[in-house]
Amino acid sequence: MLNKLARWSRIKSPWILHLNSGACNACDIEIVAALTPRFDVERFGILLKATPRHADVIIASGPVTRQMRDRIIRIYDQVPDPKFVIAVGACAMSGCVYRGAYNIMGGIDQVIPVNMYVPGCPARPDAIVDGVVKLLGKL
Amino acid sequence: MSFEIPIGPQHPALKEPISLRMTVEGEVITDVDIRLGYNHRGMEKLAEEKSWLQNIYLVERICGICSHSHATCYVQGVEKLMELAPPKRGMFIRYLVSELERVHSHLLWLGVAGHEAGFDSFFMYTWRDREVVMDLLEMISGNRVHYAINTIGGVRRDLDAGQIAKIREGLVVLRKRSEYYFHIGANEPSFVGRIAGVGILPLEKVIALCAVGPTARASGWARDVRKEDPYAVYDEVDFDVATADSCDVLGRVVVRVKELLESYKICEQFLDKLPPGDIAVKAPRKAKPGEVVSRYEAPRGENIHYIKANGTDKPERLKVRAPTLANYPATMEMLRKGFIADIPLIFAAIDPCICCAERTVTLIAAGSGEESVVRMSDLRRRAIARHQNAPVKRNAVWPL
Amino acid sequence: MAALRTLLYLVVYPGLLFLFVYSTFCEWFDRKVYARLQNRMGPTHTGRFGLLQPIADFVKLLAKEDIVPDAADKRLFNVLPVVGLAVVATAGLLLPVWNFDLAVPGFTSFSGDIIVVLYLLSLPTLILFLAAWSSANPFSTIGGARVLTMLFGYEVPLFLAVLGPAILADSWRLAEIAAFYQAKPLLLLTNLLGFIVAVIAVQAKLERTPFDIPHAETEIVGGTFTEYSGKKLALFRLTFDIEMVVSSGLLAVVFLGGFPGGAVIGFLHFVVKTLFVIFLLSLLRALTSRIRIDQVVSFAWKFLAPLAVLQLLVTILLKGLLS
Amino acid sequence: MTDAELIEKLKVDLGDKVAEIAHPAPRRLFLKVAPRDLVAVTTSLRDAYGFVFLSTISGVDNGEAFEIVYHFSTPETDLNLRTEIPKAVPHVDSITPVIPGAILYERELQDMFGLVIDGIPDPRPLVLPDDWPAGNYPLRKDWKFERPQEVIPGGKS
Repeated sequence: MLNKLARWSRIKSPWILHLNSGACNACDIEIVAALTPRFDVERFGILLKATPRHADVIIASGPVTRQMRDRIIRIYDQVPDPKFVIAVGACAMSGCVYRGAYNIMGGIDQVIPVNMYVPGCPARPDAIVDGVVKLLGKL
Repeated sequence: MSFEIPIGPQHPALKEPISLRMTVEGEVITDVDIRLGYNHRGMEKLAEEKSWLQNIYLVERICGICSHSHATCYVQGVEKLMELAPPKRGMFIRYLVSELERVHSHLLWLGVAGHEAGFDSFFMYTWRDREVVMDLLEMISGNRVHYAINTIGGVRRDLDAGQIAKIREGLVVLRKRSEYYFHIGANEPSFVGRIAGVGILPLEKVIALCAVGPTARASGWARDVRKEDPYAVYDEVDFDVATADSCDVLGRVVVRVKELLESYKICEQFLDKLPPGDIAVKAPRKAKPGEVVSRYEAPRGENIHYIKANGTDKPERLKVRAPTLANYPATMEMLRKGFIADIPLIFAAIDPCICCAERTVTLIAAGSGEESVVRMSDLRRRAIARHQNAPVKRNAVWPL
Repeated sequence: MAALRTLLYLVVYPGLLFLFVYSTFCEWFDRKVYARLQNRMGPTHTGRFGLLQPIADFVKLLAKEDIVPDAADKRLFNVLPVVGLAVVATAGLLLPVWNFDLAVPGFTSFSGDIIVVLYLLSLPTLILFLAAWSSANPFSTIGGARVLTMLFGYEVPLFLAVLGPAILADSWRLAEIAAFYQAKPLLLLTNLLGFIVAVIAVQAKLERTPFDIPHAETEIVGGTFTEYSGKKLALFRLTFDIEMVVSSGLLAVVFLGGFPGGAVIGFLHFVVKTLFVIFLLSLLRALTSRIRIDQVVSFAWKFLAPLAVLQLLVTILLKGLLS
Repeated sequence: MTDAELIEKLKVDLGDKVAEIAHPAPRRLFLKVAPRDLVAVTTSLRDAYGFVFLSTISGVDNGEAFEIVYHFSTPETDLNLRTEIPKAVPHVDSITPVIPGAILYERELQDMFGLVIDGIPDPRPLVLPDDWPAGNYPLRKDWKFERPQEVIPGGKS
C-alpha cells in the first residue's frame, strides 16, 4: 500500500534538473521551451528545480567534455535517491558530430548511468515531455 | 567579511556550463573570475578533418540559438573561396531565415532576461510568442532549431506562395506582440527598477575591450556589420541600426526590441522583393588555395570566420570567433562593484552563448590586481568542496 | 469529553489534518491561478484537475533519500523543519474558524491572541534563517542573510497595518475584532489602505515574487533551501503552505470581517475569504519581477511603513469621531 | 577613405615595415609585417587610422612557421595584419597593452599553438581542461588525437 502510494507520487511529481555538459544550446532551449505555454510540462507535475538536492530526474544534454566529467559525477551524487537520468539529443546519446574530438568523452552514458534516451538533433519539446512521462510510466 | 561564491558550472541562471567565481563582500561583488572550458569541444580541430560540405553541419552545431548565423557565415566565406555566385532567390531565402532567426533569438533573450529578473510571466509570454516564429522556421526549413537550410551555393528548400502568405501573417502577429513587450519592458516598475542603471559599460570601455553587438550598441557604439559591410543582399533593403545611450541593461533590452522591429521590416522587404528563379547552384568539391575573412551580424554581434583553403576538399584552417567571446572582458568590467542579485541579469545582458564562445577557447581571466599562485585546478577543487559542504565562518560579521 | 474535543481541535479540525488538506488545496489554487495568468494550464493530470498535485509532491519528497551535508550543524539542521511546522500549525489553531463563544475565553481564543498569531508568524522567518545558516553552504548563507534583512523591511509595516483595525475594534482578540466588523461592515472600508499594505507585507513574509529574494534561483540557486532534500524539504514546503493559509486567514479575520454564521456558513466564509486573499497574492506574484534586497528595504520604509502609519492615523481619528 | 587610398597612405606612412599588401576583395586588406614591427604597426594603425576594434586573432600552422592574423575593422574597411613566426622560436610580442580587448585571443593562441606571448599582462598558463597533459597543442598540424575506446553501457563492447 505504502509502496503503491510512493510509486504513484513519484510518477506524478517528477522534478527535473537540467544539466548541460557541453551541449550546443539547441537541446537546452528546447528543454526550456517545454516549460512554456505551448508545451507546459507543469501539467504532468514536472517542475524545473534549481538545486540537485531537490531533483528526481536529471535531464542531461550535450556530449561530455573532459572538463565537465567530474562535475557531472558530482552532481549525480548530489541528487537524492531514487534518481533517473534522461539523455536528451543525439550528442548526449553518442556525441553526434563532436564524436572523435579531442575534448569529448562521448555520450553522457560514458560517465553516469542513463535510464532513457530521447533522440533528435535537437529533440523536440514534445519528444522531451514524452520521454519524461514514458520513463516514469515504466516504473 | 568577504568570501567566494561559485556560480556554475551548474547553475540555474546559466543554461550552459561556465564558472564564474565571485568574491563578495556582503551583497557587493568585489572581484570576478571567469573559468571557461566546460563547454570546450575542440571543433576547430574537428573541422580540419571534415569536408567542406560536412563542415556546414558541424559549424551549425556550434550553437543552437545562432546556428544559422554560423552556418551562413561559413557558407558565404566558402562561396567566395570557390568563386560561386548563388542565385538571387536563394540568397533572399537564406537571409530571410537569418532575420527570422534574429527574431527568435531576441524573443528568447527577452524571456530569459525576464526569468533572470524573476519575472516569470514575462518569460512565459515571450516564449509563447516565440513559438510563432519557431513555427515559421519549421515550415520554411523543416526543423525548429538547426535549420540546415544552407548549402554551398544557395539554399536547400524553396518557398511557395502559401508559405509566403503565412510568414506575412506571422510577422503581423509578432510585430504587435513586440510592441507590447516594448511597452512592458520600459514601463513595468519592478522590472525597470531591476534593470535600469545596472551593469554600466561606458563607451570608452566598449571601444577598449572590443565589445560587439547589442552590448556595444546599447552604449552608443553604432556598429552593425549589416550596415557597414553589407554582405549579400543587405544593401538592397532599408533598415536602421538600433542604438541606445543608457549603457545599462535597460539599454540592451531597448536595443534588442528595436532590432526586433527592424527585423520584421527587413523580412517584409525580403518577401516583397523575392525574385523568381533557382535557389542554388552546384558547388565544386574542392576549393582553390586561398583565404577569406567572412563577417556576419549574428543576433549577439559580429561573427567572424577566417577560412583558409589548401586546394583539397578539406579546409586548412577554420577559425571561428563568436560574439560572446568578444563580450567577456566587457562583462567582467560590468560585474565588478555590482550586487549579487545583478549577476544573472548582467551576465544574461550580453546574451551569452557559451557554446559559441568555447568551440576552442579556454580562458582564465583574473580580476584586477590579484596575483594568484594557486593553480586553477586547486581553486576549482576548493570551490567545489565549498559548494558541497562549506564550513562558512560562524563568527563572521555581515556588512549589510 | 472536553479532552476529546481538545484533541479533535488539535489533530483534526482546525488542527493538523485540516491544515494539511486545506494548505495543499491552497497551493494547488495558487499554482493554478499563477499558471492561468501565464497562459499555461498548471497541474492537470494528478487527480481531478490536478488537485492532488501538492499531495503527490509531498509524498514523493517523504519517500526520497534524505541527505544531511557533512559540514552542517546536524542537530539544528534536522530539528528545524519540525519546529517550523509546529509553529505555524499552532498559529493556525488560533484562527477563529470555529464559531467561538465570545464570553468564554478558551485555549484557542483569548484576549491578545492576535499578538500571539503575529509573533508565531514571525518565527518561521527566524527558523528559515537558522536553517540556512546551519546548512553551511555559501548560497544558503547568503539566503539566510537576505531573510533577516528582509524581515526588518516588512515586519513593522505588517504589524502596524494589522493593529489598525484592532485599535478601531478596541480589542486584542481575533474573534472580537471579527464580531465588531460583522456588526458594522461599513467600517471595513476605512481599512482598505491597511489591507493593501498587509497583503504586500504578507507576500514578503511568504517570500514570493517580487520578494522571493532569499531563494532567488537564478542568483543563489536554492538559497535557504539549497541543502535541504527529502523529508525536510517536504516539511518546509508544508510549513510555507500552512503559513500562507494562516496569514491569509489572519487578513481575512482582521480586514474582511471574519467568518460569521456557525460551523458550515462560517467555514464557507473562511474558504472564500482566504482564497480571495491568496488570489491577490498570486496576482501580485504573476505581475511583478523580483526586486533587489536594497530595493525591498527602501520600498518597505519609504512606502509601506508611512502608508501603515497613515492608516493608523485614519483609524485613530475615526475612533475619536465614533466615540 | 577608399581601400586604394588607404593602401597608398599605408605604404607612405609605414614604409619598409610593410612587407606586402594584398587586396583580394573589396573591403579586405591583408598586410604583412615582421614580428618585431608588430606592436609599432598596431599602435600607429590605432592612433592614425582608427583601427581600434580587433575582431579576433587567428593562428595557422603552416608547417615551418606559425602564421598569425590580426583582424581589425573600422566602419569603412577590414584590415588583416599578418605576421609569421618561426616554429623554432615561437615568441611574439603582446598587443594587449595597445588593445586591451586582445587578451582573450592571445591566451587562446598560447593554449592552442604553444606560442609564447611576450609581455602579456596575465601570463598564467592557459590550459584546456584542468587535467590536460602539458605539451599538447591541439591546433598544431603534427598533433594527432587518438580516440579512447568507448564502453557501451550494459552491452557488448
